[in-house]
Amino acid sequence: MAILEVKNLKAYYDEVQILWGVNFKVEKGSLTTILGPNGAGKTTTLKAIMGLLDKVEGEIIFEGENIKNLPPYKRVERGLVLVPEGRMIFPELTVLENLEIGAYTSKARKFAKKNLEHVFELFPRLKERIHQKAGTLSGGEQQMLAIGRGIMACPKLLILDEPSLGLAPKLVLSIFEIIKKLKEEGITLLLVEQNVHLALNIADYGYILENGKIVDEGDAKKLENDPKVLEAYLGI
Amino acid sequence: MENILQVKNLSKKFGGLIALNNVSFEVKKQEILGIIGPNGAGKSTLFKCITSIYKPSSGKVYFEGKDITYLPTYKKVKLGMAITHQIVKPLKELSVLENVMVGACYGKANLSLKEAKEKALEILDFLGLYDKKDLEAGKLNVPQKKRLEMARALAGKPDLIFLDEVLAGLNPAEVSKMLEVILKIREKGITILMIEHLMHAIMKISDRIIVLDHGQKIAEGTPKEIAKNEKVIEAYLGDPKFALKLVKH
Amino acid sequence: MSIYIDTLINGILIGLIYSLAAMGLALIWGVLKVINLSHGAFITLGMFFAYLVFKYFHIPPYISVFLALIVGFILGFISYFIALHRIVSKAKSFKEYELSSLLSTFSLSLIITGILLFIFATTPMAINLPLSLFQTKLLASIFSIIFTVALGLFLYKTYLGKAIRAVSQNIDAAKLMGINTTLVLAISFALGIALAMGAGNLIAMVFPFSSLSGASYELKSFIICVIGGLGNPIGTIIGGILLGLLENFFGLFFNQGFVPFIEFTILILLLLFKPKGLFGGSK
Amino acid sequence: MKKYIALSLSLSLILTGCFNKKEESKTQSPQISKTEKASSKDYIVIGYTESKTGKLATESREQSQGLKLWAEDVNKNGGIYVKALGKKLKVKLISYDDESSKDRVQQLYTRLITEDKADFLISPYSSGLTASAAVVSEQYGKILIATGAASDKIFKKGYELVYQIYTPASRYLKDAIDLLKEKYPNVKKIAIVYENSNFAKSVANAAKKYAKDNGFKIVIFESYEPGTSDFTTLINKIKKSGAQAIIGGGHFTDGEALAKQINDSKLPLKMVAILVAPAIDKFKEIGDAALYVSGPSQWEPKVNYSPKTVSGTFFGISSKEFVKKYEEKYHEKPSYHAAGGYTAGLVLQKAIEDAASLDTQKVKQALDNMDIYTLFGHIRFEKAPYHGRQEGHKMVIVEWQKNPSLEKEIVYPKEAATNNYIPYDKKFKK
Amino acid sequence: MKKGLFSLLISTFIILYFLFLPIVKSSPILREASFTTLMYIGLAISLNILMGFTGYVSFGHVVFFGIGGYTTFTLLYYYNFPLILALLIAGILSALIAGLLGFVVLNLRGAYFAIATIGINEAVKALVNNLDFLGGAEGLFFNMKIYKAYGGPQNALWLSFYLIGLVTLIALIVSYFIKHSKFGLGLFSIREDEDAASTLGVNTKLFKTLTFMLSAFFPAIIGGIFFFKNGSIDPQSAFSLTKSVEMIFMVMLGGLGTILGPVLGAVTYDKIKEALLVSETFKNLHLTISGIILLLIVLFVPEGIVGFLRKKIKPLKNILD
Repeated sequence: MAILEVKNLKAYYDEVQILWGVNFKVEKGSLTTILGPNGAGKTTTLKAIMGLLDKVEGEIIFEGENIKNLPPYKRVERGLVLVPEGRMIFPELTVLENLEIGAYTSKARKFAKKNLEHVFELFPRLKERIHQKAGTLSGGEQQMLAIGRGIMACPKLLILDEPSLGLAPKLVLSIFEIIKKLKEEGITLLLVEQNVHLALNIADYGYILENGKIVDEGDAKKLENDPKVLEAYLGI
Repeated sequence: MENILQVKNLSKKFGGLIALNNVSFEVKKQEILGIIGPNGAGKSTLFKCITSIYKPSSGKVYFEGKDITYLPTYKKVKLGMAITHQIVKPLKELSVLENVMVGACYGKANLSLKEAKEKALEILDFLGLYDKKDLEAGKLNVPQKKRLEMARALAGKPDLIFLDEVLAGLNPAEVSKMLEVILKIREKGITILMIEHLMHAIMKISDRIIVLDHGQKIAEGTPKEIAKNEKVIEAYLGDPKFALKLVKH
Repeated sequence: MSIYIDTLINGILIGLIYSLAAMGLALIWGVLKVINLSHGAFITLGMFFAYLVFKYFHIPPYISVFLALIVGFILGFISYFIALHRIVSKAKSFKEYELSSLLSTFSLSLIITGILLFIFATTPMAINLPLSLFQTKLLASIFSIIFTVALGLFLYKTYLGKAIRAVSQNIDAAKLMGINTTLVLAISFALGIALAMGAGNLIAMVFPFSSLSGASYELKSFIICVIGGLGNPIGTIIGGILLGLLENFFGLFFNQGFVPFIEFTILILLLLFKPKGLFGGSK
Repeated sequence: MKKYIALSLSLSLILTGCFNKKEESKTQSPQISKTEKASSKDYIVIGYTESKTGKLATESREQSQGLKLWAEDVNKNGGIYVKALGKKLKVKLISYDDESSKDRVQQLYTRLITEDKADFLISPYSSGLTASAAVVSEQYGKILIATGAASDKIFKKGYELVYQIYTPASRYLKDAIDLLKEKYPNVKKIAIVYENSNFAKSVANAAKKYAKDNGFKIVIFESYEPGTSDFTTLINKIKKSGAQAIIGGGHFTDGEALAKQINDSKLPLKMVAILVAPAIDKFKEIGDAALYVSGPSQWEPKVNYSPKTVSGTFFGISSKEFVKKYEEKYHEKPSYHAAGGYTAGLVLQKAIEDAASLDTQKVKQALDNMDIYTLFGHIRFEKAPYHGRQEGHKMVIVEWQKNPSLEKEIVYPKEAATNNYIPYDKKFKK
Repeated sequence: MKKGLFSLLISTFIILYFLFLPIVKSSPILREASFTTLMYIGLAISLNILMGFTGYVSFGHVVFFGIGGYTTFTLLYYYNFPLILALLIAGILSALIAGLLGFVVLNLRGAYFAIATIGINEAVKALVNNLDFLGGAEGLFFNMKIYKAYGGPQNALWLSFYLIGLVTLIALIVSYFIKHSKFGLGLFSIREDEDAASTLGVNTKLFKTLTFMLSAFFPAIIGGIFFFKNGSIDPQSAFSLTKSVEMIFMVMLGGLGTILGPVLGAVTYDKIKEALLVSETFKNLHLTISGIILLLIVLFVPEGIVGFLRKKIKPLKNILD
């Protein structure tokens, strides 16, 4: 069963159209990935799903209900959670406060304590820096915090936007290990990545987005060997 | 061939973070030099330090043999540098024509308003934006905005032009069109320094490529040399071995 | 010697009263990035509120302050949706947002001041309690500390408070955390106005006032915000005390007439060299 | 470019020309219309501006209320008898809001003169606004009765037609110093603290000079900014200086705060004489802090000016009657601003009656020769060098005393006194 | 027609209308009313040069009005300078002060710049308040004798009126030429994006400072004329923050950065205010009503009258400026 289904999604910045009818699904319990070159509209797609754009057309069906007209906070309350590109942590809040804010919705607050333990289990580094201001963390730690904050929200679907962006290869590896772990724990994930090999390696299913349209989709294994992927992503 | 630009041991620190670490390279006249590297590698910072948008922490920049490290940006532009932005910065409420006229008026060309208008129209024609000349710049779409950035930079009759991801967000057809433009610009005797993610494009067009990672230059050479470089594959393309490790884990 | 101690004590007390006045401005500036030019008008409104409640119900200001906070909160909440909500959601750029919000809050101040002038003209008012001036100052200062502590606890210990801080740092990220940012912004503005009215309410018991009294507190509040930064209530307290001490000691040694000149010169210099406050990093 | 400017220039000339033609008949030469009007005149139009908004609103309103009461009184009696016209003319007041700002004062006074055809003018409240208005009234040859304006400087300007009702600032605190010298020959050290505003500064400067000339030592001479509400530092300074008397102040709010804080300091002072605040009734709201605070006043409800109490010609109602009428109409005690407003009207009325005409020059003559007593006291104007400055009117010194409840008594000059002066520090001696 | 010329034409016409109407009718009441209107137009045009062309919003611009007023007044009062010379000196001095201040303050952006300009105004006001040489809080008063040199007060008032008309007209023409010059193009690029402008070769700092100086020049002369005409000056009326905000209001009302905007804005504002002040129903609440009008403009027509007309009436789009 699909937890999220996006149908004919069109989105605009001011009057410029960015998405031209995007269709995709995320199955419950799966890890789905959306790949594509810079400027293909990946982040725009995610913003549209989260309700951060003014002008959006089409259907966004989450757990069987069209949520297109809900304000962002209501979407989060329903369990749709995005770990945004560039991490967007709250630099002046401490690590702990960032995590607490992650559990802002009333439902998440109930599980805050349990989730906090879980986050510290996943990222022991964060526990060491619990009272440090988030702005003083290194890039990798900030990414961990951003993901941790997402987990705090009790997500039914956790969306990760470019989690490896700007990270050293070693850190990229550990971030992907965490993602894999989350998947094994049964969290449904939607991953947007530049790093094709890594993404397809851990994903179940993938979509290729180019110029605001889905140009290809399929099993992750199949896509990895698909010349179309290389063309879209590397332009080879 | 003669150097137009020389960068020596350029470093930039933001607080404790080292964004650029001792980067040195040279650019020859009329060459196309590509700069690649993963996001956050320091490519844009490098551009910004060379053009004085950021003040470098240490190091020197020479333009046509002169030390210009600490000249303010506008003076560098007047000397013959032209800059485009990764995140396009159109002067939103001015018309496309006026945008380009700013470049012509205040670049190296230093034209009068009337001359600038002629020059701007010529360049808009060259870049295929002529029919949009009276539109407010903010209303252009992304590829058009990118071309506007180029047009503004060119209008000042520069000797050296910095292109920061001008191909990003363009579709393959647009990319090849833009590549043609870039080559034509070079034919005019202009040196080009470009940051780019699109591998096939930069491979095709560059004379030489520099690879940055974590603020350091990790490789320099012809496109062919770069494509084979292990370090580059690991840092930039994503190491296939890593992926394998994950699966076996 | 005792003169210096007197001056020190008075400087601190006056400083605390100034920070009381500045708290609301700092909160709104910090969270909404709006320099609330109606701040002074709301302080004045608080003063008249205290006056009327005292006159007709004989409730002294140190009690009616709680009423003033409630009324201020309601007025602030309404004002947000009248004067700011449209700007927050429609502004195309931060620049436009800044300018429009300055003007819209200024028009709020015109509206309020106009009504106050219509009713009370500039008749001087005072609330005369059976307390000495020192006692009323002390009382107001205590409230200043209570407000600071309460505001600090609220901002740092409650979910809503943390949400307010989160919104002030990154509004898009806050939306992604499931925070109803419109509500949080409205609450922040309302809180700021509530604090302004509360401050006015308390100041009215210390000093006489008229329909135009708020303006000078507004200007002092700017200076305090620039000294103390916008980060947290402690900065405001310190900023206020520094200003109070400066005024008092400067006045002791030099001609008092020059105090405002010194204050505004400091404001400009701080803006130029330490725009994030004395204790913030450099620019 | 030049072409366009020339074009628009000529265009606008033509257009203004067109408008002009249509209304030409209205703008006849002034002499003709004057005589025409004179025969058909039903009203004497008196124009003034009131600060309905802005920082002067309260005082200005009181002044205007006094003036309105006068107009009502006059009209009840059928108006002012103008002999030249052989009939009584009613008075018509026209006023606009000047917002307590100079911006529009001249515009509004010009409007009063040229459009509303005011025959005479009353000043706005405050010296600053009066000075602006006077430039206009003077050039149109209109008489301006200045009330609520105590500045001396206005009268240095060489005006011919401006007449001041108030005792000028230079004499404001003179009586207080005289009183001090008379009663306490040992007191030598005076502190003068004043609001850094137009009015208070001129009073303080004059007081400083007068006190020095009378052998006092000014140990503190310092200003504070308008809007100051905390005087602790100043009082500490005074404490240090060993001053035996404080004189100063500015407007009501700061004066009230100053009085309160001097009271808190328990300084052994012989006199605390403050401008404005003690003269206003609200001052008693500060309770015991008001006790034995004194101050100069232009006029007091308690003064007893009536045909019986003065030696010269008395004109108009007695001060007692005025207080009664004012209280009936406005349900508050009249302040000296209100009495000043009423008196401005009276003075004008008297001058018109004496001149037996509405002609400016004749009325001016009458004003120049005027030497009368009114509910406000003595009124006489200087001839030169400060033409029009008030020289007849005397201030009174009031002091808040307890008998048994807090009450304002007149303590100086003797002729007007209702009680004896009590030194300020008596309140601290049990 | 060349872009903007139409607007210049209308603006010139409006100014000349207010200038010539009282002259032709030799009506003092019209002259007084027009004086205020022309003064507001001049102030709005000057502020627009800074605020409209570079995007820097000065909340304390009245400081230059006051500086000009005091300079003129002092030169006439103490040294008997001829008026025109005194006015020119006032303009130049004010521009120089603006140059010095601008050099540092223009590094601040947005609201911080706004606050700093308020600070400057208040600091100068506080300083003048304490300078006995300038009359301190009491201010200075002319003797009527000073007017004698200009043919008595009546003629002096007419002279002030001609001068204000002339200055306003010059300010208009200067602002037009700036807007349509290379310099102006540079300014507009600063307004749109200061960083982008400097990467296109615009010496942003110099341009901003020069503009600040220019926008301080005219208010100083206007201030000089205004206080000459009033015959007295004091810090409260010379450095009134309210007037500062009124200036912003007029520019916003008319249309930021346009040629016609400040003129229309000033006239509209002045006429609305005049009507409110003398209206029986509204005169007591005119402050509140202006507040409501300002709020409605900011919320619903932030582009001002000119912007609104351009948007709603297609044929005007390209000729109105």
